[in-house]
Amino acid sequence: MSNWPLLSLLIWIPVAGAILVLFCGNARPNAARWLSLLVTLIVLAVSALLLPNFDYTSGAMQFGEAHEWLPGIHSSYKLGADGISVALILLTTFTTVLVIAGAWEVIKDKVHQFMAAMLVLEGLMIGVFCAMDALLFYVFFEAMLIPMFIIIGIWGGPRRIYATLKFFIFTFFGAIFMLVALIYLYLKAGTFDLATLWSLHLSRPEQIWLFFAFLIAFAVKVPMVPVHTWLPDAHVEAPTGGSVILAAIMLKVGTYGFVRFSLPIVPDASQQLAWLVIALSLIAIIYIGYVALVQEDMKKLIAYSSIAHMGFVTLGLFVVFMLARGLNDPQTAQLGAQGAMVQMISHGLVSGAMFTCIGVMYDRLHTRLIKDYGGLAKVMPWFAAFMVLFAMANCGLPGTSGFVGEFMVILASFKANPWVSLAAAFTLIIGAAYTLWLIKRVIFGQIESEAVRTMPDINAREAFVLAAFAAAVLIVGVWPWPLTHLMDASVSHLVSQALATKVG
Amino acid sequence: MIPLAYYIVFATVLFCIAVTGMFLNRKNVIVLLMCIELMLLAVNTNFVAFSRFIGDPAGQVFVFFILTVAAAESAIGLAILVLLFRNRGTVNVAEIDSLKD
Amino acid sequence: MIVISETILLAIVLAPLAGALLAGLLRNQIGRAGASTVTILGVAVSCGLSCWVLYQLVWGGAPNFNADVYTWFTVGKLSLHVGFLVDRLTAMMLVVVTFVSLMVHIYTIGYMADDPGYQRFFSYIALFTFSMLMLVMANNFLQLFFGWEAVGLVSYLLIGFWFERPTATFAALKAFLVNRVGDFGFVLGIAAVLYGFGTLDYGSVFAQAGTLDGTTIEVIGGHPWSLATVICVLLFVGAMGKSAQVPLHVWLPDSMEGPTPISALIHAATMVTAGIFMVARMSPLFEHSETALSLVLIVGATTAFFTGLIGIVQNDIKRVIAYSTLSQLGYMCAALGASAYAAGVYHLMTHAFFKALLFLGAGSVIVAMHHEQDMRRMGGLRKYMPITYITMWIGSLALAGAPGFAGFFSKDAIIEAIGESHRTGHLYAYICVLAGVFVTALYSFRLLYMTFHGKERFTVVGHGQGRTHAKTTSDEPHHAHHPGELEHPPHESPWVITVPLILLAIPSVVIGWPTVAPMLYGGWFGSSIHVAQANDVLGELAREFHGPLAMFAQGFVSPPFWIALAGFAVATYVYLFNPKIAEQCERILLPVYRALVRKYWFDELYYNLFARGGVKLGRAFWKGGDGALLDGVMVDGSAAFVARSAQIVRRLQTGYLYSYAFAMIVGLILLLGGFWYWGLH
Amino acid sequence: MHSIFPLVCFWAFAIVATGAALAVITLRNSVHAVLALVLTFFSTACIWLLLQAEFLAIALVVVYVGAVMVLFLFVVMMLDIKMEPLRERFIKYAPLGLVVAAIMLIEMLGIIGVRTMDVRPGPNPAGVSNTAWLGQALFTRFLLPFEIAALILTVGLVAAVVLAARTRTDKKHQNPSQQVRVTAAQRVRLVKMRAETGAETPLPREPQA
Repeated sequence: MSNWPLLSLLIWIPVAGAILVLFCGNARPNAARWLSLLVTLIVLAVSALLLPNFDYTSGAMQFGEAHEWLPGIHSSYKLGADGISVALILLTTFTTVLVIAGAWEVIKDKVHQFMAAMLVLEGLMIGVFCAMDALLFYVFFEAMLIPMFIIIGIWGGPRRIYATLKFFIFTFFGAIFMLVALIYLYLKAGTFDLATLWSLHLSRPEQIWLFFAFLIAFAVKVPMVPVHTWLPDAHVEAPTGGSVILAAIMLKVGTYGFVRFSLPIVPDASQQLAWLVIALSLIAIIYIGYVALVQEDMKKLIAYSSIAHMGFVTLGLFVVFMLARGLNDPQTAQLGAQGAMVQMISHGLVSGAMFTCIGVMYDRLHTRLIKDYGGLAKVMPWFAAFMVLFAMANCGLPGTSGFVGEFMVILASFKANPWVSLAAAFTLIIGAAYTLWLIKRVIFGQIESEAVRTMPDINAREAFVLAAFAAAVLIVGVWPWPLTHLMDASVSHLVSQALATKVG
Repeated sequence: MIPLAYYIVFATVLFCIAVTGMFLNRKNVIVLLMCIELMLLAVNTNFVAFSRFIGDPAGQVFVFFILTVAAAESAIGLAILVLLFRNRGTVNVAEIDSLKD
Repeated sequence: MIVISETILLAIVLAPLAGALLAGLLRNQIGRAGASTVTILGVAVSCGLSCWVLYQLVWGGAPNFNADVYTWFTVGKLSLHVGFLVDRLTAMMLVVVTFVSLMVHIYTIGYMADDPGYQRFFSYIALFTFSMLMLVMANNFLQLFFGWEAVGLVSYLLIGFWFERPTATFAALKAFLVNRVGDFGFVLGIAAVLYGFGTLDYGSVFAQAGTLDGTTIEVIGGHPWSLATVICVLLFVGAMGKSAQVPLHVWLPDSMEGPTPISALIHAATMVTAGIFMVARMSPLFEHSETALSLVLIVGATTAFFTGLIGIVQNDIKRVIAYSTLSQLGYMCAALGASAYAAGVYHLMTHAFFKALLFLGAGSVIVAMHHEQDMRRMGGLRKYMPITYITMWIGSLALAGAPGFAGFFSKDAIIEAIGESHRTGHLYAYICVLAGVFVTALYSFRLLYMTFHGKERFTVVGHGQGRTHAKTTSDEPHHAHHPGELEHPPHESPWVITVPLILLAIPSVVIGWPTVAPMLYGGWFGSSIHVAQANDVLGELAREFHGPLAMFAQGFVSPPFWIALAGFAVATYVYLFNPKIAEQCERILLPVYRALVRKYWFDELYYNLFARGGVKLGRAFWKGGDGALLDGVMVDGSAAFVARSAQIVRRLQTGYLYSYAFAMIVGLILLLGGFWYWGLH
Repeated sequence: MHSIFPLVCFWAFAIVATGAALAVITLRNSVHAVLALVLTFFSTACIWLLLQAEFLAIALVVVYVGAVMVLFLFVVMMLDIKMEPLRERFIKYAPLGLVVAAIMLIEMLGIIGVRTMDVRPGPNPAGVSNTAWLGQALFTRFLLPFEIAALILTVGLVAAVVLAARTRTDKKHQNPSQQVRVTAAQRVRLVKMRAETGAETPLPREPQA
């Protein structure tokens, strides 16, 4: 079993499944639903197989696969996964199952196409997380846009055309810079193989140019301030499933890019410009927190909160440089990086759950405006319980996954600079403010409108989806050890990569 | 033996006549199509001449292909023309500007 | 010798959690009776085991328990655990928490009998018990923070328990956010601990505490600060939030929007004392920072006096007790600041009993008055509810520090300790706490007189007036009635309410006698609390201590007694015999009165500055930053630029075939010209 | 045969071709223009013959003159095109066209014509006819392009048919498979109606939502 090409299976089973689902046609939506659920469950099972075969003591890439792909430009179909990748792949497969289940009756039009797009998207995202060839990474990175573009553009809200265009142009604009950087690296190294690029010697000015190219590409995807404005629009217009995938996984692609490209390939430039990223992250945490406070649309609010939370990921990643090189403290640096990784997983779960909750409300009332709700706790007690739980996770309450990553990053950044830590810890207040104010206005209070009074509580299917999210959020919060254990060696390796100077 | 230059000059003249024809008959699609045929003829003449003088059959093979493609092209072009006339009742290019939007 | 096992400790913690989960998740299956049974059973198990643990520790000679239960996470060489530390301090807290919680659980059966959220309520308070136990049993900062936030969460849920009341949800949000401000400091304090010691385990941190002296940290470039001060001040900010010290006290009075049982349990007896407990627990660190202790002293004394003053002008029975809680918390805090940790914790314990008693008594009154909380519409209740009346008197006497009652021993010790202290600000603190004694007596007896004595300021309307006899639910107070009108005459509460009152009244009277000698002066806490030799004020006092009887006797000649007596006298005169004087005082001291009623304008300030200001700032950021600058100028601006330039270029695109042909020909000519001119190389 | 005869032939055909080409672009009648184009093709084919490209010359006559030009004629005759509006501003653009053409001519001649004055004819392929020479190249070196060309022609053919073919909407015809699959429900629709009552009876209220 350990000889199976698990990673390739993970990528191509969903894609093959998508083709099958398309054959179901528009006339048999139930067949499409069950088939895609089956496919995602198989993929989940296959991804679970990664765990027993994973060597926890090694930070190296495992499950390696390599095939000829484009020999003319020395690019090959090369896959591999370390702890970070495995964690993200598990997040992807887990979330996709819930998205398929969540979209069950919600999507009524062209069900087979929606499901197929979701499955293709799953395969491509897994591909991004295990590509070990820069060009392959780029192909997956860009190809991912297409199904998302379709999902938002076809099943989206009224302003979906504006949103998709903005989404597409932003991300595409960023990706072009990455392509330029990759071509430069190819000319320099003669290959797109990531492992070779990691050990490539680059002068400081070269590194700085490359750093900015990568920064633009990944900052758009994360998204970091000031290139974040596409996210709220995309979220607002996207269907629930699209939002969940977008927030839970696609944003992680950006930070994963930092992990795989910026830190190991241009460590010296990253060291030199870490202050820039840290400053942008802190702006994201505070400024976006205030922006989130005044949103009137629930999805926008959660979208902004996503940006703020992703700020912790970039902060944790780049505070590594202040600690590892500036203070020569790789131990704490590892804490910061690990915090960033945990925050990625946690944010995937929490934001996915929050968007699912909003979807549940939207399906009943067809509005996302906060003012149309109020008093849901009265008519939907179970839903209210879940929503409050996820809200608490969103404001980083200990015992939920949201706390773990933020806590680690705050602890690590205090060592780097107390003021950074202070600014980051401000999220405790502002995060609680915008999340709980939302809860106060939506869940609590008196029922103001007749429409709300007749809202039914969640059905079994929704309960299953939310309970699965809740279980994951609580398990990671109460016992994060399995997660950190999975990534520990890889994070340690990452820190050592960031430590190594390339300027000879 | 006739020098190469003769053929080329002949072809060039033919080509320029075709260009002038495009200007003169800018509204009549049929004449435009015929002008294109003329241009291709000029090009083909060049190919044949060079092939003959260099002694390489590739040029004449190319002419062969051009004839093929040109035949296909004029067939489709005329089909479009017929369709256009049927739908619009005119072949006046001045009235066909939906590409603008 | 019996060793305390991990299993027992886990049982203490998990029994209430199991009860909470059963009552919460299976609420429809097990029903109302089932919910209260399982939670009470859980807490009772927990309480019994806690008593056993205390017994083993104190009399059974069992050693302290300190071990990790499981590893929370490991990063490189740093690993954080979840584990228990049980020494005498913890054991005392365990007993107090579980006992009060048990009483409150039983009381709730009566108080919430008609509430539709019955199961939910039991689930919450059992969950609270679990969180509080996690907090006090923690053996590291991580778990402490977990418990810290978890009790905050349950407090939030319980304050907003009647979520349909706008005031309740507002108060819940306010409580959570103000607590979050404290947690903000607390989490930074934890980060500073990690920075200083490289570990979050109590044992290792306290063992290394000696290294703090002379260690500095440059927070602002060029100004080295003592690391101990930074750590302690940051941690104390957390305590200020949780224990409602000025200026983070604003949430506690509002938290009275919650049902009364939780006011007793959370906002009087246990959760709000978590800050006090934490500082006492951290005494090995605080002892290294004079600055931080001075801050604690001054903040505590300020809270003790000034919030007590507000209590005098309140008319809501629960709010009076809430301000009294604030004031008492100030006493505890001031004791900590004077390095008299044992006194602070001792007062914590006695206060837990008599304050829970007072709140539950007030709840009993409120139930009897059909959820009327305004004391101006009470009076003369003593003949209707004698048990409540007597127990309330006991509680008030204990609160006011009448010699012999529980509060006397602890409060006198605090005042004397502060008087004995030489820390910066001790004089101010001493004056504050002494004046506080007067204030305490004044508002305590005012409450008693206005509620139980004097004329009845309500009328009994009775049935026959055509009003439908709606089933009373705590959920919807009787708005249908005119204020001060009752359907039935008030009557004594059922046994589930009075029994806890009686059970709490007993320790309020007697708990001081056996405990004062060992706990205050006997070094009972052992290694749990560390006091530097130079700061040991309680040690000084111990030399003058000759047993509780002597202290009792001496109590009659000490200044606090006379001050309290003065307060009693004034209250008796003004509120019992001559209520007009109170109104005259209000007129004469109008500015002061207004400041007190307005609570020194803290709420207005915070609301305008932080809440409204935050929303305004957010809106400015959103519209100005994201909307205008980023989307307007950068995103849509660049799009508009492209569109405008495209407008110009598109004139070339006529859509006519010949235009394109012409363009091609022109291009061809240019190309040819280029070839001709530059050659074909 | 170093005679003057080929040169005379060249000049003759070149002049005829050029004249016919000029006629193509100037004649008002489309049918005449097409006929002039045919003449141009004929003359050019003769010039190709002078270049000893017999196969292509014949192919040009057969394929172009025989097929494509006939197609043109068909179309021109089939479509009743009024030429008058299409000829407007004929004169207006003539100068521009002439100027452009002249510039182009000068440029082209400048680039190619002058340089090739002294190019000598290459060696004739010995003992192989032009057709065999061409065929050999076509079926060996250029086999794949040849096949592709065949494909292109087929696609062109199909495309032309698809484009020009007209689906008649006014034609009525039966679909047997649909007729067989018909069900009873599709044949008769039972409609429930309220019995007619007197005019005074008010309409029943819609149930309040």
